[in-house]
Amino acid sequence: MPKLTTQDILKLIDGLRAEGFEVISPLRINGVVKLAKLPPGEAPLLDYIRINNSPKDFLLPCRESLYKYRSTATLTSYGLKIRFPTAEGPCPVTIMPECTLPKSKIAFFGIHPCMVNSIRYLDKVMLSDPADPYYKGRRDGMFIAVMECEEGDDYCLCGMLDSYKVPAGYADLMMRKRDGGFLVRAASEGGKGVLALINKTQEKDGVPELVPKMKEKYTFDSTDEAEIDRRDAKEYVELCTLCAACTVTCPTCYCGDIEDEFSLMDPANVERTRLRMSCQRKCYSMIAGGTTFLKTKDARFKWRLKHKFPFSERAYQLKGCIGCGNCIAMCPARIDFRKFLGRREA
Amino acid sequence: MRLAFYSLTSCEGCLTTLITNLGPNLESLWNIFDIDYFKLVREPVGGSKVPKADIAFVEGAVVTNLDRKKLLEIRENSSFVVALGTCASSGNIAFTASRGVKLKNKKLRDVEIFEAEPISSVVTVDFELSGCPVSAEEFTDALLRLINNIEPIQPDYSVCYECRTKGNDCLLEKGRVCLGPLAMGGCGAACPSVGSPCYSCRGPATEADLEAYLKTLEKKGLDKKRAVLMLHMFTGKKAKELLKNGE
Amino acid sequence: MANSKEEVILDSSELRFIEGHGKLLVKASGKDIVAEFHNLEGPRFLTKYLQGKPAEMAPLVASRICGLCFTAHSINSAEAIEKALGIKVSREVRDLRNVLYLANNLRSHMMHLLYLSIPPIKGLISVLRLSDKDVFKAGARLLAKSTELIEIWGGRSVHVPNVVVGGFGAPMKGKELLNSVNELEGLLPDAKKFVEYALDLELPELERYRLLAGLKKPGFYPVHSEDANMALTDGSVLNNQSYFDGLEEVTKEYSTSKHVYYRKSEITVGALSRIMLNRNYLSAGARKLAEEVEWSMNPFLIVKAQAVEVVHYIEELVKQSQELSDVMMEAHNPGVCSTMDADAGMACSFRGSKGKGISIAEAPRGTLCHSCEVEDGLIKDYKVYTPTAVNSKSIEADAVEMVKRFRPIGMEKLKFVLEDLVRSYDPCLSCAVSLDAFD
Amino acid sequence: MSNELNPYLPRPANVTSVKNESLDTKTLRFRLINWTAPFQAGQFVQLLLPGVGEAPFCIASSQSDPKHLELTIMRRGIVTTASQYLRPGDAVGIRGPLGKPFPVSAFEGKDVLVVATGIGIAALKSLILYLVENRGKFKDVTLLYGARFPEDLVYRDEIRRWSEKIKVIITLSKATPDWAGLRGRVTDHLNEVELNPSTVAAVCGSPAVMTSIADELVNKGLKKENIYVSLERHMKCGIGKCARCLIMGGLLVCKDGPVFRASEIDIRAIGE
Ligand SMILES: Cc1cc2nc3c(=O)[nH]c(=O)nc-3n(C[C@H](O)[C@H](O)[C@H](O)COP(=O)(O)OP(=O)(O)OC[C@H]3O[C@@H](n4cnc5c(N)ncnc54)[C@H](O)[C@@H]3O)c2cc1C
Ligand code: SF4
Ligand code: SF4
Ligand code: SF4
Repeated sequence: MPKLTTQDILKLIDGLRAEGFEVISPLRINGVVKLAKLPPGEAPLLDYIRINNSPKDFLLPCRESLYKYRSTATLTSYGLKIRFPTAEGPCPVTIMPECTLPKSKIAFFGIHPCMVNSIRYLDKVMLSDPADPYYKGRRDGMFIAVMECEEGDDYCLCGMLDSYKVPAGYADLMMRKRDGGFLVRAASEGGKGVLALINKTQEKDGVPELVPKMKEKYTFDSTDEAEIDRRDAKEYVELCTLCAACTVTCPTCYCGDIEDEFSLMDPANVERTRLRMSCQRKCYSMIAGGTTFLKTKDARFKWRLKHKFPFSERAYQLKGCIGCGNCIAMCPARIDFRKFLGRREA
Repeated sequence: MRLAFYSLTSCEGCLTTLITNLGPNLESLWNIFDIDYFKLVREPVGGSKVPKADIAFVEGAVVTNLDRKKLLEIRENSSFVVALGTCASSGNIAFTASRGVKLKNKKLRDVEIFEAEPISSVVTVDFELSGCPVSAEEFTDALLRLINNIEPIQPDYSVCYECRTKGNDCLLEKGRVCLGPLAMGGCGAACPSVGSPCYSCRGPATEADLEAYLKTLEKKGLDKKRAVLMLHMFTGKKAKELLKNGE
Repeated sequence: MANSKEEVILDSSELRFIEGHGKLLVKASGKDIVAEFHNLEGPRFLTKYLQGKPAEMAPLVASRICGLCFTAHSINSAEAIEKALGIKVSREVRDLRNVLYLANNLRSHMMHLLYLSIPPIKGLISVLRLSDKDVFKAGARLLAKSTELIEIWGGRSVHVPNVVVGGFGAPMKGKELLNSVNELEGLLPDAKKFVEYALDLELPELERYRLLAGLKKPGFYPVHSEDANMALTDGSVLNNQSYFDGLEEVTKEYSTSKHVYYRKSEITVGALSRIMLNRNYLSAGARKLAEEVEWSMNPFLIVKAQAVEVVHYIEELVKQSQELSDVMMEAHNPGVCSTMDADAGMACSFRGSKGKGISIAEAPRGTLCHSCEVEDGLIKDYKVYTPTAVNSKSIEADAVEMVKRFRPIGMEKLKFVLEDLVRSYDPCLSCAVSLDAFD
Repeated sequence: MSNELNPYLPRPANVTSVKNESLDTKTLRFRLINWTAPFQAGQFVQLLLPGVGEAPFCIASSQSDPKHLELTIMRRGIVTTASQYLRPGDAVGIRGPLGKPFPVSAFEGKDVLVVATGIGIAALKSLILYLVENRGKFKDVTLLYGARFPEDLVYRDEIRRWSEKIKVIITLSKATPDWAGLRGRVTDHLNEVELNPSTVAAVCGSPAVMTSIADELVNKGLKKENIYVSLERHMKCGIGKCARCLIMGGLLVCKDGPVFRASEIDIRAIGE
């Protein structure tokens, strides 16, 4: 495996940019490690354990406009009125939504295998029939340079979910640390092409699998729906404040909301916007009339786990949890679902 | 549609926020609505200082006899009253600060002062927009919904939700007391995003769980008393209610 | 006290276009004319609230004193606390604060000129009725820009959370800020247009001698700088401490704010005083504009002084930001921006410390003093002397003078001119309220 | 941009007629402009009111006419309130048909029981119409319809017409003294229907009521896989991307439902 110098990395990135990729990589911004657009000339941060956000922020943004349309809002002498009730007779306008689908080429540079698995999960959800065209527009033609992970922190659990394994077709470059530098190998044709830019050829040696060390080991007895329902979560969620940090930072939480947004400047133009939602929020399960299906903290906690495990396994034959541990690390109360689902090993 | 914007005892930061943040939209506000009174921007000509309005936005807490009188007049002349900002919706710092203050004299020649109250203690309030100051976006959204007979929505998420969405590091982890988990979101986590803890200036979140929050602080070895102190600062009357339910 | 012979000859009822609620009453008793400037705004108990609270809460609470010049209050308050605790902030922090102060003053002036003082001088009920739409647009753009600066810097457009004891909460967004400042430079033509409009206003003549006061520092047009002295127009220059010690408050039974005297007599602070004292140190463009005006001790000229300062603030902002661009760009080094270790609980680091601190700066409306006493990390005493309280006496004296001179034109007409007079001082009644007025 | 490529885009439709069903419920008829919606009984659409928002409604008309749709809407929130003010000619947007229908071919040759409470009957109307139109294919067909007050009863004219072909039982839980018909809840009157182990039931109503009906039917010997329920959840995208309508078992009401067999889901889950 060829070794990379910082110079090489910058060259690789320039090569990607030249091919029209928007390079996104881990960076330290104001002391916080997160994925962000890499400014030209700057080197990505490759030696890190945890990032505060995840690829979903770029594939499924917090707020995105689905389409715009002209509403029946009109300015009348009485002020502005969206035409319900229609006092002025029938509304003549037909709805003609206008939308432009995003088209971007994203290159994730230096994300860990768990995050790669999160992209695979989002793919399963968003590209299953009917495919989400907005997601697809961003996702198509993506380039992924994986930074393999040697050791997790207290909250990582990819070791027990096997999500340190990069699924086939989800990596173009594979990088790992070695002697203070980085080794790199191409994992796809695209990857080979980029590696050729720095004149480093692929040696044909077998690469041993790198299994990240877990600081804490747990075994899950069962993640069946019935089992989750049977267990008492009260003691685990006692400290939960329903702040929803767990779902916000989870790389696979994709629940959404869609709303009409108006502007005062031009109230007749409405923008239909997709926003993020969280099962920890009250309005997630509220239906008209105020009936809320997930009323209590433990119901919402269990719901999150059920969505991650049994529900996802049933719908997509894939676990929704990729073992990054963000939901534990980012929770102010450190609510640890590993303890609820399994037993800690000595 | 007639709008009016009033100010009681306050810093007038909420109206200023609307004026500066709406920017050029302020003019379109004028083109769309009849605004007979807008403190700082448009003064009424002659006649009453409290013109008839369909929606009245009231900023500020009720502290003086003059506030009280004005507020009653506003209620009488407006079909829909919206509390604008934390002063109006919970009494703000003045609520807590004015309690237990011993003054020799509470009455000057024209002005008499009382313990500060949110406007809902004096009149019926139809909707509350929280925040110190209010968010101009939320105001616009609420206004557009109101005039279409749609009930405006209060955010049902906490400040943490937005803080984490922005990818910030949590201040609690750094050993600082932050009210984010308890506070109603909608401000875009302005304070934690610049490293200052949240003081819950928008009041408690819909499902604020004080007990769990205090236990979290305990687990982290953080000062609970300080959290209660912080909670009292902006949230005024609402903090009082929250603490009462929590205990 | 109420005299049976006293007769109210003018009652402005609620003053229009003014921050807070107040009124002006002019009475005649015999030959004497007396004016009363009433503050009718209620107290919000902010300084009282601070007593016994952790020191680092001060900037946050002080900010709520005013919704127009909140940045000034936050910075003054942070500085007063720092002095009380013996915290030395870095040079960079001081410089950056000075620049932020410039932005604050610019914003406040624009708000006051555009929305509050110019429309009524023109006899309008709102700036939106201004016949010269370009002037309004130019002004609105400037106001929006200055607000944007404060927002990028302070973390929010009103009540900035980024100003904290010890420096700044989070490192600057250097690039964004510099871009914004550069755009501000592009607005200079707008500013000139607006300022010229303001300088063309026809204003009444009302010269009356009194002492003017403001910060003075050779070679500078000081706004916020720790080592500037106070100067009076009689030539005396004193250090901050002795100016502060010379301040004394007087309670009036008609006003919720107290009147502040300096050594038992009236002084005037504000834009006009600054121009009179430091005109030579204005930036080039502003100095040129200033030369066109015949300056005198006419309070109506405060409006023009503010207009000149608008140009000065813009030019200074651009200049100082460029000088500081290295500091601003160093976003990755939080140490530059705060002497506090942000990661350590601040309250703890103040334990055991005690002391007194005073901070004096040129806020938009004039010299603003915050003073505090801290013991064991908790605030023991907190006092704020606002420019409006200092100017109250002058406002009353000017009103009397005005009525004396112009009574023949009729009280109905005079009423509007008197309102303009009060507004010239750019009084902020919310700031000026003092709970002590009730003691 | 065509709707085949972007399932989020609504297609245009006009209101052609409005019928008052009860105080807070109206049936709106829509004409689809230059498109058709071939649907099957039980499916739903997303109705977009311009400038107000979108909400899901079951199609309440016969599947034999894919150019027109009828929706029966009860006033409950933002969209439903605004929809009360629609008038003929008004423009709306429609996405659909969405969801899985009732597998009517599996009903053939069997006794069919349709149980509806309240506005739930709107979700079952297309099924009832199908049963009535194809009456010969089924054995006994019964509609058991419960409401609270007499004013709440909808589809009065239709029910009169249907009752010529199928058996209709109506019961009111809060009947006024002048009400001549049955009183009590639907569960109280299940006895009046002849049930056998092969009877197929279709149920829709408020969550808690549906649970008790399904329970009761199972007690009476019906097979769980022969009981169909139509569920309601907070729904946004309608195509399985927002996970708002996720229910127990990991099923999505929009894609896997709204019609479910009681054997697919936990009956108690209906009401939770
Ligand atoms: C498959 C299906 C078929 C249906 N068929 C019919 C039918 O045929 N006829 C019929 O009458 N109804 C039917 N419904 C129910 C109908 O969809 C609801 O009544 C409708 O969605 C209500 O919409 P609304 O905009 O009026 O209510 P909303 O105003 O959206 O209210 C919904 C609830 O959610 C809350 N809420 C909404 N948005 C927010 C937010 N952003 N934040 C916080 N809380 C929020 C509200 O408080 C309220 O409690 C069906 C539902 C489904 C799922
Ligand atoms: S559930 Fe928790 S550990 Fe699993 S992917 Fe989400 S954030 Fe990571
Ligand atoms: S809520 Fe805050 S910003 Fe608004 S008026 Fe009150 S103190 Fe000022
Ligand atoms: S810093 Fe405050 S608001 Fe942000 S996540 Fe932590 S507790 Fe929540």
